[in-house]
Amino acid sequence: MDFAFTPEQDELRSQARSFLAAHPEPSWAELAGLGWTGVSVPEELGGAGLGFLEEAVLVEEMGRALTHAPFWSTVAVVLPALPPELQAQVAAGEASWTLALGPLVPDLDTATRIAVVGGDSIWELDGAGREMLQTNDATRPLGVVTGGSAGRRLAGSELLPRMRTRSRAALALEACGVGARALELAVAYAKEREQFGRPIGVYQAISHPLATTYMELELARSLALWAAWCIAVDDPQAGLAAAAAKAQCAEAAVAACERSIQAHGGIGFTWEHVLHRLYKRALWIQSWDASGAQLRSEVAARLLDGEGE
Amino acid sequence: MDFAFTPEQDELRSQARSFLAAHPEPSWAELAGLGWTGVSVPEELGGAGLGFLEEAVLVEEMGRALTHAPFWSTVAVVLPALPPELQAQVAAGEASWTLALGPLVPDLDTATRIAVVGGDSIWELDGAGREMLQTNDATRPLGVVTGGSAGRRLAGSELLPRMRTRSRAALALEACGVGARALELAVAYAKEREQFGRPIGVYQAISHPLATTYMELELARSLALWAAWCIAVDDPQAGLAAAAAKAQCAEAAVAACERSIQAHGGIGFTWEHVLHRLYKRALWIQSWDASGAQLRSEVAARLLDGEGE
Amino acid sequence: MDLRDTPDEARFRAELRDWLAASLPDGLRGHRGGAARFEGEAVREWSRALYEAGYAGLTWPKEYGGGGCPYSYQAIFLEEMARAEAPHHLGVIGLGMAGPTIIAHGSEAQKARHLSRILSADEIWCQGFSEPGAGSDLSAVRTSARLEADRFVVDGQKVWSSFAHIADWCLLLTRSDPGSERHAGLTYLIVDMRSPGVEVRPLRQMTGEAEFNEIFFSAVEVPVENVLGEVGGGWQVAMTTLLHERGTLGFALTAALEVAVRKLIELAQDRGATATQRDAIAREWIELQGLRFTAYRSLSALMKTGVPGPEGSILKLQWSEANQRLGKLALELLAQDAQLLADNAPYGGYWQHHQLRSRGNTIEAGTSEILRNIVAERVLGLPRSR
Amino acid sequence: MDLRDTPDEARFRAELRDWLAASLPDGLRGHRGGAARFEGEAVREWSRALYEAGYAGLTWPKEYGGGGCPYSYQAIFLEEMARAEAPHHLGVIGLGMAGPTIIAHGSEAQKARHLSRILSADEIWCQGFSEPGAGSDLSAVRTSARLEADRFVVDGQKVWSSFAHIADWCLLLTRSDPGSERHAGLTYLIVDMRSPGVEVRPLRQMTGEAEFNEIFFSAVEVPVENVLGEVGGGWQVAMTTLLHERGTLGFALTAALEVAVRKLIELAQDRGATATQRDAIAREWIELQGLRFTAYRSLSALMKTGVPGPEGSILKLQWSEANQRLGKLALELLAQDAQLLADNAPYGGYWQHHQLRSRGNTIEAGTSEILRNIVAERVLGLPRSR
Repeated sequence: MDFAFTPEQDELRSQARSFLAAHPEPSWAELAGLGWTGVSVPEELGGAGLGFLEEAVLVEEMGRALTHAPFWSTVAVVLPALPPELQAQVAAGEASWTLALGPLVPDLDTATRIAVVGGDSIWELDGAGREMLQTNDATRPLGVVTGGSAGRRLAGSELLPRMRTRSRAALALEACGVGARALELAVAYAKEREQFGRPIGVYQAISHPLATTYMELELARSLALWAAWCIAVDDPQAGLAAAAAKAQCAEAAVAACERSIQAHGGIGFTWEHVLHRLYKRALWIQSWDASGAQLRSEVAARLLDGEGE
Repeated sequence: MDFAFTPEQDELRSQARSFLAAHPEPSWAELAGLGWTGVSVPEELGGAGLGFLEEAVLVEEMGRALTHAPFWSTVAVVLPALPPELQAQVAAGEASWTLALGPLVPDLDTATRIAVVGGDSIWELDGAGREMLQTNDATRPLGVVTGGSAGRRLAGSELLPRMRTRSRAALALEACGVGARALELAVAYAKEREQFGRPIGVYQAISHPLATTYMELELARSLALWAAWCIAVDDPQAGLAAAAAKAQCAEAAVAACERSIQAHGGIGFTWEHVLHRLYKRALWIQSWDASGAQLRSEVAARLLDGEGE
Repeated sequence: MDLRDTPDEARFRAELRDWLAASLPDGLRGHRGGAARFEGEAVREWSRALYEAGYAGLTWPKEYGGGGCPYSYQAIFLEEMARAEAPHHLGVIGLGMAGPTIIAHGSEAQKARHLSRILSADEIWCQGFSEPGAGSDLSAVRTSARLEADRFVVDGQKVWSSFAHIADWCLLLTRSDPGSERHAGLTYLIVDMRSPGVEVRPLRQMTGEAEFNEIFFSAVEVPVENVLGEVGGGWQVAMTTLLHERGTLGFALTAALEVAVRKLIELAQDRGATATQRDAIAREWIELQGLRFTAYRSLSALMKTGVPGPEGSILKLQWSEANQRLGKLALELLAQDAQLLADNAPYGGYWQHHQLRSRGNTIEAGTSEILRNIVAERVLGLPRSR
Repeated sequence: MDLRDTPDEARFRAELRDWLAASLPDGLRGHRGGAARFEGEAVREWSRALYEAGYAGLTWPKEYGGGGCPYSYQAIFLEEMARAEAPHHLGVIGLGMAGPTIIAHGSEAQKARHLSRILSADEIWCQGFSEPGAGSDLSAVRTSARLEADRFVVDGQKVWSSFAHIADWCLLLTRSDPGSERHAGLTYLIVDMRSPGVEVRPLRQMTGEAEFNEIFFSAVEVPVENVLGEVGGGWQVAMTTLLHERGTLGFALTAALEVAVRKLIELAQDRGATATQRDAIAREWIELQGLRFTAYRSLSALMKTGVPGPEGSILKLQWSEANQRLGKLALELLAQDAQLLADNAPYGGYWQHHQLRSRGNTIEAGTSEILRNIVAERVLGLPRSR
């Protein structure tokens, strides 16, 4: 029983945190240069041959930094569906991907290539037009694709549940990063801002909701790390864990941002402050794929009706 | 637009409050002597010829006092189904009633007569055995009836929805009384009890939940009074209002008791303190007839599907 | 107790409803609020129309051009305006705060100069209360007013001032005694927003709109006759202003919430709702009725005793949280479409705007933390919190 | 990171599971907790059986008769005990608090006298911390210990002491310096509960049971060799006790919650659940997994660094609220049957007892208010609240 990151994983996290703080919109080549796009790609394909726990570290940090790049859609979602030579292109920084599953497609502004599902397969979509939409979270915009035709067959569609599990776990981890940063901002502000002659953090009306936020985020993070570990070792509970984690982490991150905005007062409600961008990412994560209620309904079906076991 | 009690109604309330504080288990004859059992019975039948607003005042006060008497079951539930001469008996304190709708029957220890539903009518149940059960709220025990046969026909069963509406509104009002008393106890304790050298009411961890409780109870009470007024003037919204009020008031009263127990610390958790009895009554009200969720599902059907309009 | 309109009230309501149906331009109907409520000549014309029909200052005394009506008329007015989704009179601050404060504390000259122009929307007002260092703590005001001969010279900064960018006048709380602390030494000034040294900068919110402003004062000269109330007595006068803000506010809030709940029900009917969403919608409808009838109870106390009932103190706080829950519920119903803005968004982006804007509701006009303190201390009588 | 048992841990778990299946008497299985856990010779025999099988004091050093195992073994032990619904060793206070405090601060004579008897359940302990005037504020202790020659004379009253009515010894916090205040001048005493002048009165709770007691001390004589730690250093020693209480507490709580969630799922399967109830059940199951894996994270930190991770500080608080929600959810599923007690009640009244008992969870062993202060101050580093 060991639920702690290795020193190498901790080192990767601290490298990621400092790089991303300085580069909110890194180029794909830069991310490849750091070895991140190929972190789980086998060494013989130019990757680092590591696994989902290292990807987990990176997506959590990208959530915290609100990184604007197609990392989640490429690495967490599409990568397992790619044949070896296309995985090598990702590791080399020559290609990034997004998956067009419904009418709204994420990361369409930055991903170089598009995967689609048709029949029993996942295909590359060739020659499609792209139209970006005005959406709430500017750091992960949505668009629509028009036209195009199925190109190369990438994989069988039996991979989709695994891709969905990875996607959900990664979004849960991103949400942990978002929430943790919102909480840190609130704590720092509560120590510094004075009202009625004292820092506002002395008032339990401020400090207790922040304590609650800490507790919710830690609980949520435990779920996200559980899901990440299940994926890393191919544990049969991975799908359930990822659904549980996505439900809980998204809601915890939304609540963390809301409490942080409240603790900041008016300043937290302004466009200039980073909080609204964190909040919009948290809302994005919550609304993507399945809401907390939908995920809980999947979980309830397993618990009460024995479905999916 | 006038949403205030009359001076006479206020006077009735203050009379009720002082009498009930001194008499937690009043005899039916005592209640009749005060004119309460016949408050809405026509004057020619020996009653006061008043209406549901006066009954509302009394049941709210009985909730606050945890009065152990079949007032709710007789006056709020069964009374409208009684023929004139039986109403006169209630006003005179010669009879009290309960309605056996399901296996568990309330007030079976104190009500002298039992009404049942059969076919298209409401009947008096004659010659039934009564067995009291060990239940959570000692001030409103439940029992089961055994045997017996339909005696006198009291009314047609088309009266049942009206009886249910009155029952729900009265329980909502009782819940307001219960919740208000739990809050008062917590406020008094928070002013007096010291920890860390100060009365605990100075700590927002104590004072803010009590402020929230006040707000929830006031909102709930507005709903209960709305329902009471609708019943008093036979407004078509009475059923909807009573469902809404029962849902909200029961939950507000349960929460008020829980926050009051928490504010009291260990002492609020003891058998000797009155709080657990208030709490058990609040839980009784919440579980009787329909839960908050069931009532909200009725409300949603009206709002979204246009049912029951 | 009778929750129905009196015959007079019913007549007033019916006339108002007819008038709104006939007079409200289509372009202004279904107004979503936010920054749009300040802008365009149409809103100013609409304000003038309200004035000419006698609907501005309904509860102001007749001698000052008001309607001299009981508070219930104002409640009916707010309900019907909201139901018609009509924009408010542009002079919200003037009608609700500046006017009543001038009526209570102003000189005859001030009354003559301002009151009728407030009603007719010829004067738009803003208020200068909050400062960057004094948000919830109004008594920490540092904007200074230095008396020089027949004028005060004002320096400082105010923040969170709505309407300031279009205002003619500002109701400004200043510290006139530099050695004073907290509630003492404050003076309330009427400041011409066109005075040299006044600069207004819009504050963009998370919605992307700018509804509030910062106001910078550098050596702004204000004639002494523009003192409202007594020099050094600004705190007491400011309390009048805030009391008036909270008087019938509950009705305006509840009426607006009613519209939003109606739209939420339509949304759920259009898109379908799960059982848990239906439960949440019913909960919000019930909460709305609770707020509405609590506002009625508070109003009944106000009309009988001249003082709003303690129930009124809870309306803003409960409303703000209800409004926030409503917005989140709507986004949940919209699912991934909740991400869309502007033209692509369902219902023209009404809910996306509503949800983000609602996060300000628990901060503006008294944070929920401060309002809970007030309920705990003034209503429940608990000792002052630390 | 590897959430699976190591081969050694897996072996330990398998052996324990087999032993429990073979050794736990049927009458003790499915124990619902509450006052029943103190009573009857069967629980004492069961405690002795745990001791004889080597499961008492798993993490205590071998030199004192413990198992010398890593903390993960204790976690596994708590999980498996809960899964088997086996009652705890009767010496909960001795094993978890008194023993570790004596190991850390006791004299050789104290170690020799008490430690092995705690393990074998020959000595039952209680603690005397809270007082009627000092609930959350332990430093307000007023029970006095006056030194007279070779003994302390103790007068005062303690409250909320579980096991006191069957205890042989009490771990008692006293004020030995009558002029002292707050954390100074406190002394920790080991008191023989059979001393003249000790009186125990059970405190009946809202469940109808008496799990806690008041203890009255009048002129109780305690030999000076029964001082634990230094005279006047009682506060520091008491902090050791509380730290130990919170060490692996999270595992015990989570394991018990797991059993309750399983029963809740069975209840929902038996009686049916609406969509909103299914949502709530899934939420509780997810919350349970969050608590469980948070306990694992905290344990991993403890095993690597010797100090429990900060995550551990949240377990008791989150567990207590989860346990309360669970009880209410079960009563909702039971509908009107929730009113029934004792023989008439479904599942033998398990849920009725659980729900009422759970209201104490946010009060006992540190109120939620105090625990939030601790998280805010010690984990987040916010200034001390007032």
